[in-house]
Amino acid sequence: MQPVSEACEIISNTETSTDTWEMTVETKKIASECKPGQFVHVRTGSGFNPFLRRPLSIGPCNGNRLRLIFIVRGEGTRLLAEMQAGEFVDLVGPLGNPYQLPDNDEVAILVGGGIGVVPLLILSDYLSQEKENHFLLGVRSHDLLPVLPDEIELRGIEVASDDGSIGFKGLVTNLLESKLNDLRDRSVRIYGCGPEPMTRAIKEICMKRKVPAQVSLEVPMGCGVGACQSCAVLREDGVGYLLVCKDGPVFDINDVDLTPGGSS
Amino acid sequence: MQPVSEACEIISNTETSTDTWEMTVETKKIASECKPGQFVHVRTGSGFNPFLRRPLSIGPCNGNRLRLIFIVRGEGTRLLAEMQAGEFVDLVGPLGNPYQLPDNDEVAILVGGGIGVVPLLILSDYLSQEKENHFLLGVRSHDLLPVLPDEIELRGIEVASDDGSIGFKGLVTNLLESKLNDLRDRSVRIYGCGPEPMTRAIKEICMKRKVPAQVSLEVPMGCGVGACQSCAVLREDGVGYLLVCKDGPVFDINDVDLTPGGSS
Amino acid sequence: MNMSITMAEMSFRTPLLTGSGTFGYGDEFKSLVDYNTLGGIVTKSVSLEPRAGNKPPRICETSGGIINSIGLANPGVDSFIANKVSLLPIDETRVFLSVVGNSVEDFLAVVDKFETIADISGYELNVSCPNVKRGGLEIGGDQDAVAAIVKAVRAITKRFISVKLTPNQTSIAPMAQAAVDAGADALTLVNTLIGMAIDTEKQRPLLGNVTGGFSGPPLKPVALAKVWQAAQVVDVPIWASGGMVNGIDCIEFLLAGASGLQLGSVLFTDPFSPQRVLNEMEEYCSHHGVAEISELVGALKV
Amino acid sequence: MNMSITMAEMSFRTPLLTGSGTFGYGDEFKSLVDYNTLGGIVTKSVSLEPRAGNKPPRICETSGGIINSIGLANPGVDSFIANKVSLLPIDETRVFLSVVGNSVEDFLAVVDKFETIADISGYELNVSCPNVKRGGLEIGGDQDAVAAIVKAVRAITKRFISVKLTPNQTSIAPMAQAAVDAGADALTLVNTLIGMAIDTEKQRPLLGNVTGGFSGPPLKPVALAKVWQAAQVVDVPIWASGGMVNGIDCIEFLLAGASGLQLGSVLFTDPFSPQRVLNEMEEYCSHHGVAEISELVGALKV
Ligand SMILES: Cc1cc2nc3c(=O)[nH]c(=O)nc-3n(C[C@H](O)[C@H](O)[C@H](O)COP(=O)(O)OP(=O)(O)OC[C@H]3O[C@@H](n4cnc5c(N)ncnc54)[C@H](O)[C@@H]3O)c2cc1C
Ligand SMILES: Cc1cc2nc3c(=O)[nH]c(=O)nc-3n(C[C@H](O)[C@H](O)[C@H](O)COP(=O)(O)OP(=O)(O)OC[C@H]3O[C@@H](n4cnc5c(N)ncnc54)[C@H](O)[C@@H]3O)c2cc1C
Ligand SMILES: Cc1cc2nc3c(=O)[nH]c(=O)nc-3n(C[C@H](O)[C@H](O)[C@H](O)COP(=O)(O)O)c2cc1C
Ligand SMILES: Cc1cc2nc3c(=O)[nH]c(=O)nc-3n(C[C@H](O)[C@H](O)[C@H](O)COP(=O)(O)O)c2cc1C
Ligand code: FES
Ligand code: FES
Repeated sequence: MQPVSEACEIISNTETSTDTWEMTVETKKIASECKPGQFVHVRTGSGFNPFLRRPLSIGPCNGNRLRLIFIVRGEGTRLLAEMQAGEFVDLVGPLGNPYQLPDNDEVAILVGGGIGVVPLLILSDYLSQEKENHFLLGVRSHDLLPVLPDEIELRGIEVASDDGSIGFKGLVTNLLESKLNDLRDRSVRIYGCGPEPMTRAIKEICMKRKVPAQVSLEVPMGCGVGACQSCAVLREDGVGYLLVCKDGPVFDINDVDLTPGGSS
Repeated sequence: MQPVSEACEIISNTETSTDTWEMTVETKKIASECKPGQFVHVRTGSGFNPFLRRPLSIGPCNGNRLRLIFIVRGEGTRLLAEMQAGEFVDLVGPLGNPYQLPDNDEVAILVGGGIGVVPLLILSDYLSQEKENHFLLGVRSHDLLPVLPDEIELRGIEVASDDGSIGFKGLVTNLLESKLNDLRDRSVRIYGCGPEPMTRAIKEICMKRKVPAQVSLEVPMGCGVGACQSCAVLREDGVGYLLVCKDGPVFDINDVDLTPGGSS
Repeated sequence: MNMSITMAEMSFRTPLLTGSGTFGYGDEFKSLVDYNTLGGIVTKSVSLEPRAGNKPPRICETSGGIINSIGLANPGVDSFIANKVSLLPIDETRVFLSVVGNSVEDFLAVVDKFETIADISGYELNVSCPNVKRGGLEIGGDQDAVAAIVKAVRAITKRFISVKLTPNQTSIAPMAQAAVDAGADALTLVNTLIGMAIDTEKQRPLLGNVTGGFSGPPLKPVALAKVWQAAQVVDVPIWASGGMVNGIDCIEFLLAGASGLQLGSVLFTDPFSPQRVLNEMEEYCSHHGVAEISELVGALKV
Repeated sequence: MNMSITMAEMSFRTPLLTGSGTFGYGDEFKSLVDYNTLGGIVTKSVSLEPRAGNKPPRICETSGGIINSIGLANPGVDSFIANKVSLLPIDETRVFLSVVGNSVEDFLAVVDKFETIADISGYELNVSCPNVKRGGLEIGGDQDAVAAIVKAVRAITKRFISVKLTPNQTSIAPMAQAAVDAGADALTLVNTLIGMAIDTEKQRPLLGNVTGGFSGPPLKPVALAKVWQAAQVVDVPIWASGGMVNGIDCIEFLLAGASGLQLGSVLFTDPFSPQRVLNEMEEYCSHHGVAEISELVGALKV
């Protein structure tokens, strides 16, 4: 679907844990026509300060409703958090390329780091009926869960936490390695989204084990539609850049240079 | 008194007629030490957009309380109108030179145009006990009164309106001329504050009749304390400029060039 | 109300254009923008050789505007002709090719390749990009260099030429005069200011390239001054560029002497802005009894 | 935490200074500002002859900042010496006299008259004011003119000289180098951008002088780029000027290479800003384990 610009009514907007907000909006077309891994470009108000939109992954959709989950980092997300049910928020989307679904015989492993879980939530909705899939999530501690504990449970998400306050004590990539060991005899495909160090660790694991993986990347954006060249990420082969908004945000992990300074 | 910077609690802030607001604030020193004709430089919020403070005349004071009356014109006054009782507003003041009170035998005539009435309200408080004074006010129509009808009555203000919807139909300077005729045998002193055309008309009348007058002027300001030279108004003698914030805002009407382009 | 405007014998449906680099090659926004609201578009700058662009991050926010350090990333003229020309919205609106280069020869080569192929309305010569080390900015401050480029391009094309100047110079008037004397049909004023922003937590610049081009609302007063100053000395139409986000901003530029109005960064925030801005301008005109938008050009009372 | 800083063998209680023209001659703000928070003040620019200044209005707001067209209104050096010198807060803080002129002779005459009388710490040579027609801006873009002024003044004073440059130029590095080669002890970067704003209701410029100097937050990214660029080529201390309103802004300028930080327009909005900004800088230092503010100068990681 070609992207559209929609003023969407906010159905609810609540803080689910410190500085993490869930906003449900009513769209005309975006929710029903988007695919897992795509994103929306969100205007933070009707003015021009801050100037740019904020890219946010499309979370779980239900009919015309779409869920955004975001962390308040700076001024733009602060303004988004202040918006109330009944007000309107302006979205441009759906934007970017979705995750490619696994082939018939493949087992999907979803690996989220913190707020990076969002596109994996909608991906898991697509997969759960039909495909064997395992959903891993790394967080710093139990009070920084990006989604409510109920949803973690419902979706059967296996959690790792840095401090052991929830689930496995350690990194989500440790969980990933044991999962890969368990599934040694199966073809697997990894779907990742999270902070750069996590994505880099996944890449190392995938290279070592020759497992295919797609990861979603985050870089600052201007237009969001491939017109301005702001969102460049270095190609793995070094010959130039790819655009996160148009060629991504989901990339084959082997196509992009994830060394620090490559993507940011 | 040297100007101070005070964060003042807002006691009340209400719209008394369309786009005209009265804000009463609790000061530490400004209200008790200011004089009629002085002004405060008001910060419109805690941010920097809009960037500058807004100069507002000091209105009637009661102990430590000070009344501001302002019309919402642009962004700064719009923000002031949004402030609520219990919040704090940042004032620098008292600034500028006050009206000189009349000599013993003089009758004071106060001539206000629209919102220009504000400094005359506090002046009339100073005069009413001791001095014969007449208070004239010009407005466009009865629904654009800068103060509530009760206060008009209480203070015995004689009103002229362009459309005759309240008081005399015509200009306040017509009222002034008949008042001057009535007081033909007395020495009078005029105290004016209002839009430029009114001030110019007063000047003509004063020159013709050789009556002394002081008027308060409005020009855009930067610092408000005489440091930046932003608030220049052309001297009557043409040799340079006077500063409204430091040499004014009250001037002897003969000292300033009021032809358009002189003061603005 | 007549919103059309004529410049150098070319008529434009509206005074609105898109600024180079903010609207790609015209196809990226096609589901979001109504071309009927535009008098034309200016493409992302195209150079002779492909350019990968600068090290990321390439965009950041600061002081109410944005800074970009794209570095003129573009596929180069040959690849552009092979892959992009067919996407240009030539049937929908006027298209102007923005051309950038390090030398007179670069500009000539790109224009030469374009002369015969596509039905574009003209060229905008970008002699003012702050994001490339060679060419770009140094050229932008050098009257002789600018004049040489314009004169050379003028000699090989009859098409409309606008020359896009930098605000990063002491006085715009002599540069404007030089560009017009060399044969420019119009001037585009202005490109971005050189700016920089720092992340004090990381103690690093927010841009990979350290400095970049500052655009958006904070650029407006600077652009307005340059448009007005240039309009005092040259007679050719001026295309304004710099910080416009609404109809009133656009009216300011018309009054100062611009005939064309390039929406740039605002397209990122509000891709619907051409339609909105046009409505806001029409509203202004009806409030002020303006029958033809062209009446406003240079109508400032000073 | 040690907030003092040493420049050209002179020690400053804090890196904070006031920008010329925004703090008068130092007495106007005396009941509002705590001089202990300031390393020094720079006076309103003083010229040889008195200047009445430009036609009002002289200040307006736009795009998050302000534009002024004061036109260097000042009583002239003789009247200044007779009436104002005694008001300078020389016992409270360091005082730098800002000097402006149309020619080398003008600058020399003012400095010469000052050499013997007041216990000031030095001069800031304003070769960059956009609000005067002769001198000022034209000088500001001309390396030879700037060098000649600095060289001449250097020859008649041993006092500290900072040279204040305009951001309205293509490339700051050669100008910075020229000023230092001519004997400047420091550079002040930057003066205002040339800007303009229009009242579309009246279809008139908001300033009597049409254009003016644009300052405040929108100037910050431009000033930051100039400070950083100059710091790459010269070794003298840099005084930053442009859009600082809080401690984090100031830290940005230190990281970019400034040692002195001039608060300007912010004094109008918040005369308490020197105290507040100093607190905010101290907070930053304690969060980042910075023991001496001077550690931050030029510490940007690129
Ligand atoms: C494709 C994509 C999907 C994303 N999905 C989510 C999501 O579902 N939930 C979520 O919380 N965050 C998500 N992010 C990150 C989110 O865009 C940033 O956290 C957000 O833009 C920060 O804005 P701010 O106003 O809080 O921060 P500020 O620091 O004020 O932002 C300043 C500028 O930097 C940009 N920026 C800052 N941090 C980032 C970042 N990490 N990535 C990209 N741009 C950044 C902003 O967009 C803005 O332009 C996504 C990013 C991308 C690119
Ligand atoms: C000494 C003095 C006393 C005043 N007393 C009062 C009063 O008691 N009540 C009242 O309603 N108004 C008064 N004014 C006018 C008041 O300052 C302006 O109406 C107000 O600044 C407009 O701000 P804004 O945000 O509404 O308008 P904007 O148009 O957003 O203002 C933009 C800029 O222009 C300046 N400005 C705009 N109009 C004026 C003006 N008429 N005079 C001076 N500066 C202006 C603003 O201060 C600001 O810097 C007084 C002005 C002066 C100089
Ligand atoms: C991301 C981005 C890329 C740009 N690329 C170009 C370019 O390739 N060529 C050019 O002449 N101008 C380029 N510009 C400058 C714009 O065309 C415009 O002149 C400038 O941004 C000022 O206008 P604005 O404030 O409305 O954006 C670019 C601007 C931005 C923000
Ligand atoms: C009202 C006003 C008057 C100024 N007068 C002078 C001056 O006389 N000499 C000078 O060198 N700079 C002058 N400046 C420039 C400031 O010193 C400062 O360099 C500029 O405003 C940028 O800093 P800011 O954004 O912090 O204000 C003036 C600025 C303003 C706002
Ligand atoms: S954000 Fe504009 S090209 Fe990706
Ligand atoms: S407002 Fe600064 S001198 Fe009057």
